[in-house]
Parts: sequence; C-alpha cells; structure tokens
Amino acid sequence: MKPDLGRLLEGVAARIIAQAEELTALDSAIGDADHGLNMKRGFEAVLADKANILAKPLPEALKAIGMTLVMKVGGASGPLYGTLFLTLGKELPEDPTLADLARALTAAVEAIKARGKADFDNKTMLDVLGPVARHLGDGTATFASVRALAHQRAEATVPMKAIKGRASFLGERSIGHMDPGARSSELMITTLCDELEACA
Amino acid sequence: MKPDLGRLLEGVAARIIAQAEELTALDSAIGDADHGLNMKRGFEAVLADKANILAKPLPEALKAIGMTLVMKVGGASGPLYGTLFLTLGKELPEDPTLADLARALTAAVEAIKARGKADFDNKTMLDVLGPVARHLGDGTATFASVRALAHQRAEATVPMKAIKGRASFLGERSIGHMDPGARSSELMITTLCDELEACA
Amino acid sequence: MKKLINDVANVLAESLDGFAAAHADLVQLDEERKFIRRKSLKGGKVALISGGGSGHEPLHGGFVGHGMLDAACPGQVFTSPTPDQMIAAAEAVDQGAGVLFIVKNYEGDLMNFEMAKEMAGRDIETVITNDDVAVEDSLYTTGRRGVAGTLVVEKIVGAAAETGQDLQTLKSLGEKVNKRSRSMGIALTSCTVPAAGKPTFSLGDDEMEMGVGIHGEPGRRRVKLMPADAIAEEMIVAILADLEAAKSSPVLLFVNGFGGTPAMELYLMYHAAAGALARRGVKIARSLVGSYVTSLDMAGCSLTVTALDEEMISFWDAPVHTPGLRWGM
Amino acid sequence: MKKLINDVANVLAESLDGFAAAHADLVQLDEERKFIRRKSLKGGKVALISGGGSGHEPLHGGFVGHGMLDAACPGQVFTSPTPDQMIAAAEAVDQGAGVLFIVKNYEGDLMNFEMAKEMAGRDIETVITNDDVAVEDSLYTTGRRGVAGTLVVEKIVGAAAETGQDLQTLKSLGEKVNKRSRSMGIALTSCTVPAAGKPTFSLGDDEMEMGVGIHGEPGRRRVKLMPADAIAEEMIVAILADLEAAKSSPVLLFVNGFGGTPAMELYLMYHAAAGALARRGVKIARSLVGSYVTSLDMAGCSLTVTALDEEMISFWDAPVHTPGLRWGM
Ligand SMILES: Nc1ncnc2c1ncn2[C@@H]1O[C@H](COP(=O)(O)OP(=O)(O)O)[C@@H](O)[C@H]1O
Ligand SMILES: Nc1ncnc2c1ncn2[C@@H]1O[C@H](COP(=O)(O)OP(=O)(O)O)[C@@H](O)[C@H]1O
Ligand SMILES: [Mg+2]
Ligand SMILES: [Mg+2]
Ligand SMILES: [Mg+2]
Ligand SMILES: [Mg+2]
Repeated sequence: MKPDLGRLLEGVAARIIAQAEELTALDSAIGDADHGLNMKRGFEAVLADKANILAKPLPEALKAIGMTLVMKVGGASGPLYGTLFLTLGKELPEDPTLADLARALTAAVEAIKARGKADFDNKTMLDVLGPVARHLGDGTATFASVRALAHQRAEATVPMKAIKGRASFLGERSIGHMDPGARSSELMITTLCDELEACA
Repeated sequence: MKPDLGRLLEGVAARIIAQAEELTALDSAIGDADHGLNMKRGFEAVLADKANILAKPLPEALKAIGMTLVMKVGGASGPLYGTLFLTLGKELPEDPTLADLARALTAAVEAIKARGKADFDNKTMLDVLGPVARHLGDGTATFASVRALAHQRAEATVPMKAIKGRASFLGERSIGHMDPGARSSELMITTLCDELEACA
Repeated sequence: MKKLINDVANVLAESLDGFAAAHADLVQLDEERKFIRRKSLKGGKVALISGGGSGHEPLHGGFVGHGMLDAACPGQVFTSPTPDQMIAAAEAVDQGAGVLFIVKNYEGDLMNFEMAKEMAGRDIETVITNDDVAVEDSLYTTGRRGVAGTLVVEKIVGAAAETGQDLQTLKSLGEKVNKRSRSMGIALTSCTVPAAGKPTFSLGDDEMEMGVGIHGEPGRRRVKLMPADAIAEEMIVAILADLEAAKSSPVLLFVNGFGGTPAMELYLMYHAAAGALARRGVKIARSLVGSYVTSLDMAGCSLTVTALDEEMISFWDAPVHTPGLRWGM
Repeated sequence: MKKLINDVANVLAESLDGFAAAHADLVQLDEERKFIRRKSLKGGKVALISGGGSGHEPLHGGFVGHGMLDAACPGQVFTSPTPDQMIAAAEAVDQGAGVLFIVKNYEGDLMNFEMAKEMAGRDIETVITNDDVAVEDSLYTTGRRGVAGTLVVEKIVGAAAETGQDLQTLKSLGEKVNKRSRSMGIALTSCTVPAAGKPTFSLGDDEMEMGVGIHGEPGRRRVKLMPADAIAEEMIVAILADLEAAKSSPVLLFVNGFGGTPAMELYLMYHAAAGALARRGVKIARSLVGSYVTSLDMAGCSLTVTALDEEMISFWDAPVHTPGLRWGM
C-alpha cells in the first residue's frame, strides 16, 4: 500500500471537523462540552500546517502532527492524541507494513496509558485504540473488520462506568453515555480505513 | 355620619393587601415591581399598630397612620401616602363633616404635590386624589359618584405619558398602562365608600 | 424563580446579617438593621451617608469604610429606605462636622432622604446623582436616574472627606463629580425581585434592552441582540454626546456588571468600550471593571465615563478600605 | 445564548486584551496571549505559575501580581492550556530560583503541565489542588477536582514566596494548604460555553445540581431546589466529614459565586454556612465572599473551608495586589 498522506490527513481532519458538534454533545453529557471544539481546533491547525507536514518523511510528518495536536488541542485529549502521533512517528519506518503499523499502534497505546495513567475499560479512547491495535496484529484484519471493531468498541463504552477522565467525576451517572474520546478515535480509524480502501 | 374607624382601617388595609399582587404587576409594567409589596408592608404595619391608633382621637389617629406609612413603606409612595394621612390628621377636626373632608383632602393633595414636585396629568396618584377632592366639595357627591370617579380617573391614567415617578423614565413607553399609585388610590377611596355606605 | 434564599420575607435580613458577619472587622449592622456603619469613626470628619433600595450590592453597604461612606441605609429590595433609617444613621455617625447625604435621583429616594433631613434636626446637605444618559434630562420630569456613577461620587467625595474638607466643599465636589460622570446600561435578561417571584420584564431569546436602569426598568428601546462592539459603540456615543468635558480631560472608564454577568464578558466589554473611546481620541487614565452597582441577578452591564481632573485623580487613587472596594491599604 | 460577545471565535482574545488593558499597571499579556505575567518581577524569588481553562475569571489571570502568581496561562474556555504556554511563561518569569506550578486536578491540566515540565528543561515542581469533596477520592480514579480552594493555595503560597522561601518549602506549604482545604459546589442553572452556544446541562425550574464542578460537570445528584439553609447544611456536613483539622483549628470560610449569582445571595449563603459551622463549634477566623472561581455565567456557589494554623493566617493576611484580590497595599 502506498497511500497519499495528504489525502489521509485531509480525510481525517474533515471528518473530525464535520463531527465536531456530535463530539461536543457527547462531552456535554458526561464531560465539559468541549471535545469537539478541541479536536476541531487541533485538526484545523494541522491542516494549516499541511504543506510543511507533507514535505517531511512519514515519521517526521507524524511527529509534526503530534506536536501540533499537543500545542493546539489542550485538555486531556491534546496530550493523549499528541502522544499517539508522536509515538507513531517514533515507531514507524518511512514505508510501513501492516505489521509495522500494528506494532507502532501498540506502542502508542502503551504511551497513552502511561501519559494518562489509565487502563482499558476505564471508558476512554483506549477502549477503541487498544482493541484495534491488537486486531491489526492478529492476522485477520480487513478494512471492514477494523471499521466494525472500532465502531463496536466505541459503542461498548456506553454501559461502562468511567474510571478516568472528566466523566469519572460522575461515577454511576457516567453509565449510559458513549465516551467522546472513544467516538473521536472511532472516527479517525474508520476514516483512515475508508481512505486507504479507496486508494487500494 | 359616625362610622367606626377601626372598621374603615381594616377594610382599607384588607383591600390593599388583597390587591397587592395586582399593584405589583402594574408596577412591573412601568416601574420596578414593588408598589404592591410596599403598600402591603405599610398597611400590615398599620394593622399591627391598630390598638394604639384607635385609642387616639381621629386627627391623632390619622397622623399615626401617616407616620407608620412614612416609616414602613419606603419608595415614592411611602412619603406621599404618609403625607396624605399626616395632612388629613392636621386638617380634620375630631368629628368631620363632608365639607371638612373635602377641604382636608384638598390640602393633602397640595401637600403631595409639594412633596413630590408633581402636578395633575403627570400620571400619578394625584390624578385620582385631586379630582376626588374637588368632587367631594362640589355638592353633588354620592358614594356611587365618588366610586365611579375614582375608577374613571385611574383608568384615565392609562393613555397618559408619565412625567413624574419611575414611569417617566420610560417616556412614550409609559403610555398604555395604568399608573399603580392611581390604582392604589382608587382602591382606598372605593373601599372607604363601601365601608361608609355600609354604616350609613 | 431560582435563588439562594430561604423565605422571601427574610432575604434582606439574612443577607445583611451575613454581610455584617463576613466584614465584622470593618462594619457594624444596626440592631434593627436600619443602617450599616463603619466600625470605627474618625472624629471631626463630615459624615457621608448614602442608601437606597437593596439589590444593588455592593452598593451602598459595601462602600462603608475608610475613604468612602460612614453609613449606608439599605431599603427593601429596589425600594428606597425610610426616613427613620437615615435619621438613626445620622445620629450614629455624625461627628459634629455635619452630614452629607449622597442620593440617587429617584423620587422615592429624594423624598425619603428629604423627610429625614427635615426631621433629623442636624446640619445636613445632599448631593443628588443623575448620571444615566439613557433617560432624557428635563426640568419638567424626574430627570435622569442615578446609576453606577454614584460609586465614583462616593469614592472621590469619600477620599476628600478623609482629608478634613468641610460640608459645603464636599457637596460642591460631589456635584462636580456627578456632572462629569455619565453612564448607560443594557440588559440581556430581566432581574427577579425575590418577593415578586418572577422576572420584572420579559425579553425574547434574541432581544436586549438598551438603556436599562438598575431596577430592571425598561430602557430606551428594545432591540435585537447586538454584538458587544456595537453595544459599546452606542453606549459610548450616547455618553460622550452628553459629556463635553471628556473632549479635553482624561477619563475613568468603569465597566459595571449587573449581577448575572461574568468577569469574562465584562472584560470583553471593557475592550470594546476602550476601543470606542480610543477611536474618538479620548484618553483612559483610570479603569474599574466589576459588578459593583448591580440589579439583583440581571445579566447585562453599564458603562460609566468620568472626565477626571487632577484633584479627582488624586482622590480616586487615595487609599480606600471597604468590603466592596479596597486599595492602598 | 445571551452573552456580551462579538464572534464566539474571539471571546477569549478580546476578553484577555480587555483584562490586560484594564490592569496595565499590574500585568502584561504575552503577545501571542500564551500567558499573563506580572509587570515587574522580583529577583531571586521562586516563580509561581498557574493556569487552566478560561471561564473561571478572575482565577487565574486575576491573581497575577504581588503576593500571588508570577504568571498564569489561560486555556481555551474550560480547556486546559497547552504545554507551549507554560514553557513560554516559565521562560518569562523564572528568576533562577525555580518554578512552582499550581495545577487543579483534572487530567487535561495535569498532562499539559507535565509535558511542559518535561520539555521546559528547568527546575520545576508541581502542587496539585483537589479540594472538591463532591467527588469521591480514590487511587483508582482521577480523584477529586481542584476547585475554589485553589485560590487559597495561590494566596498563601504566593505570600510565602514573597518572603523568599525556597521551591521545596513552597511545594510542601502548597500541599499542606490543599490538604487543609475542602470545597463543595451547587448550581441553580447551567453555564453556557460560548462556542457550544447552548447550556451544558439542563435543569428543571425546580431543580438544582448538588456537588457540581466548576465546568458545569454534573454533580453528586440532581435534587429539588432547596432552601439556602438546607443547602449550606449539606455542603458543610460533607466538607467537615472530610476535614478532621477543622475540629481543632480556626477556619477560613470562603463563599464563592459561580458568575451568575449576585452578592446579595452570596452573603445570604455566608450567613447560612456560618450558622452551620457555629452549630458544630467550628470557629471562623477569616472570611472571603465573592465570585472568584467562576463557571462562566452559571448561577450557584461553592463553599470552601480551610483549617488554618498560625503560619497560614499570617500568609493569608499578608499584602496582596492583583487585579482580583487586593489588600494591605
Ligand atoms: N487519563 C486518560 N486516559 C485516556 N483517555 C483519556 C483520559 N482522560 C480523558 N481521556 C479521553 O479524553 C476525552 C476527553 O477529551 P476532551 O474533552 O478534549 O478533554 P477534557 O476532558 O480535558 O475536556 C475523554 O472522552 C477520554 O476519551
Ligand atoms: N412625584 C410624584 N408625585 C406623585 N405621585 C408619585 C410621584 N412619584 C411616584 N408617584 C406615585 O407612586 C407610585 C409608585 O410607588 P412605588 O412603586 O411604591 O414607589 P417607587 O416608584 O419608588 O418604586 C406611582 O405609581 C405614582 O402614582
Ligand atoms: Mg471535554
Ligand atoms: Mg415601584
Ligand atoms: Mg421601588
Ligand atoms: Mg475541557
């Protein structure tokens, strides 16, 4: 696979920006009503920096994306998604295979866990990112299966009680709502699959 | 006529207290939403002081009512209604005739004008009290005619543009609403007529 | 109505008691709650007394203390205090150098303070504040309302009183400050008088009241919600049209919140108003931003511009130590 | 949404610019608006830096100045600032004696300050505030939120820093003040994030949120509107249950408004809370009443009780000169 990074970036950014209100609405229910705004601000900054990013080799481009997210998103999601892209940049070769991707995403998930002192089943983005990383490495992944898993894992955060993140302040009242970060992770992953499939 | 002051007092107080919400609602439209509250507070204080008031001869009793209104009502209506009763107390003999009443009320209207630096047609209580005082002295007054006049003069404040009082801040926008003080004056006068007629 | 209260009948008493307890180092509340006075008085000084309806906190009780008032008389909510209150306050704080009443121009306040003056049998003078340009000034009407500019009068006259100025001089100074101060207010929502239980006026979701008073009295006109810059522009134009002195004097710009508006919006309004002044070449020498002259829980704000001279600047800067305003000590 | 704003995209920038202009004698705003700093720094002193999402004004920018912070980093509304802001602030105010971060316990704030610390390459320590008893404290969760008690930490540590105490001593002091401070909040209405355009949560006309946070996060439970006395009682019970030290120490009682609540109601709540403390034999040594740690336009309030010792009292009383808190100078 040799997809166009510019197109991937634009696709993911467009999707996040388009769904910003939904993400904010999810965050209103169990957080502070800013997740969509944060992500939109971050990806708008990434788009603004696109020329610079695309001039770099993949690892450096990913690091640049990560740094932009760290410096523009703020909140909990900024350092965490920043860490995701920074780690991918550190772990991926210039021309990655699916196995490289699985390994790098697994490393990124570990880095997010460390940064946020969180674990799986805490009702966070990790509940989408972790299972997807594992599935990428299990030899059965297809575009469709990855999309389905991301969707299913985001849905699976609905009945969870939040242990980490702002929703944890709600205790039992966090149950019954989808985690906004899980949903934004799902959106990024499914959009990536869509774009990659279209190039394939 | 030898009516019972206690009964008159209770009648007027009860009427004002019962209509307090209406007076406040009128004051909401063109003032600051407190005329009913002010009058209620004042007449509750008068009722609380009833035994003391009734122990006095009529002129002193009226002065005591006036002083209580001055010290309890506040706002514009407190000094003005206080002045009304203080002046009646000064002007009336112990056993007044209708002519005494007409003269005393005329003096009270002048005192109110002086205290409030206002005139007729300024959209205030004066627009009820002034005409009623004149009518009491014109030799044609009956209970029914006084009541009708008080009612008609209060209604007549509706199309007026306020020149004095809080409603004057509204300029043209004060047109179309009854003046709350005109209404409270109407209530006092009609209740007095009712009580006096019942004793007659 | 959503308020942090118990019984509506006790709102004023409980709030005054809380105020007096929280600031017991500075003020004392009269036993019958007729007035709030300084804890320690300064002999030989003219006594400054203000007051008015409650619901405008920290005005006036919050401005009792060194460098401002000697006593304040709190009326019922939005209702002027009664003469017995001012008589008792004067009795408590008059140091023999006379008493200056500072009264906002509402007929209720004027008449009650006037009756108090007549009945008190003391040397009393009165300064009437009427800084609100939203209302047309006219000899034939009540004239303009006294609004947030009253704080500026109380601060400057209060500082002068501490220096030992006499009653007539203070009265003249108060009148000068009032003449050089102009204000205008806008409301995004109505306030709710506790005892009334519902909003005084109702505004559509997309409406605002331009030229509102501090009692939730309707203003100049009801308009569609405007951007902050346009609001500030209209207010500053109206204020400057009536404040010739601002053409040649540096000014105090005072952005005042009405009780339901947060600091973030007030600072944004400051930015808008300062821009409107700058475009007209008016120089800002002093600034004050906060909710000082409120209307219960009303959302909105007023702008006050005071044309300063050197005397006024030095009295503005002088130390003040009250519950509501404090600097220099 | 009814707010005094222009474009929602510019709310923060215009508000910060207004703030900096109104307080130009005390503070400076960084050109890129990354931080607010003291106009003049004090050599050799540990630099105190705080920050957090905007919408809590005057916290934190309003507490920059003598006796409190050296710099504050304003994030977007309710969103923690980004590491570049803290790095730039530290660069601007570090006097060589080290930097102390004061951070409210939210994961966003913790992680952004932590990344700043990793990237800044300076001597930095962190005090985390977590005074909100409405949230259960637990090792396995995010734990308690940092709310209005943060002001108390900033005031006391700020005063100590002026005396030349070193970084480790200040960190310990901050942790002590935090441990001895407990808060709880209630909301009568939701706040509205400007960019979101509608209220974060919706409450019925007869409902309130008990144990709300300062971001309009839902609280412990939604209940029917309660009288002020009952509200204060529940809050004080929850606070004292978690503040053993208040049994044997005099306390600071801090009644904090959330932005949409007027002073009259805050003083009434002070009265209610002081009564609840008195009934339990807790002695109030210091008081603070006002809207200092707000949630945009939310109506409601929080109570904070800090168990004082002599050191804390003397640092609390020490002179402070910031836009939001000022006394003794
Ligand atoms: N400690 C954590 N570990 C992993 N993810 C987290 C953590 N804390 C929060 N998140 C994720 O961040 C999302 C919230 O992001 P956002 O709303 O942008 O930030 P904030 O919570 O600071 O307002 C949550 O929905 C959750 O998925
Ligand atoms: N200058 C005046 N002269 C005569 N009546 C007046 C004057 N000012 C006000 N009023 C009367 O007082 C009434 C308002 O009383 P009230 O609401 O109790 O006081 P306030 O206006 O101070 O709130 C008005 O409706 C009007 O009838
Ligand atoms: Mg959020
Ligand atoms: Mg009225
Ligand atoms: Mg009134
Ligand atoms: Mg946030």
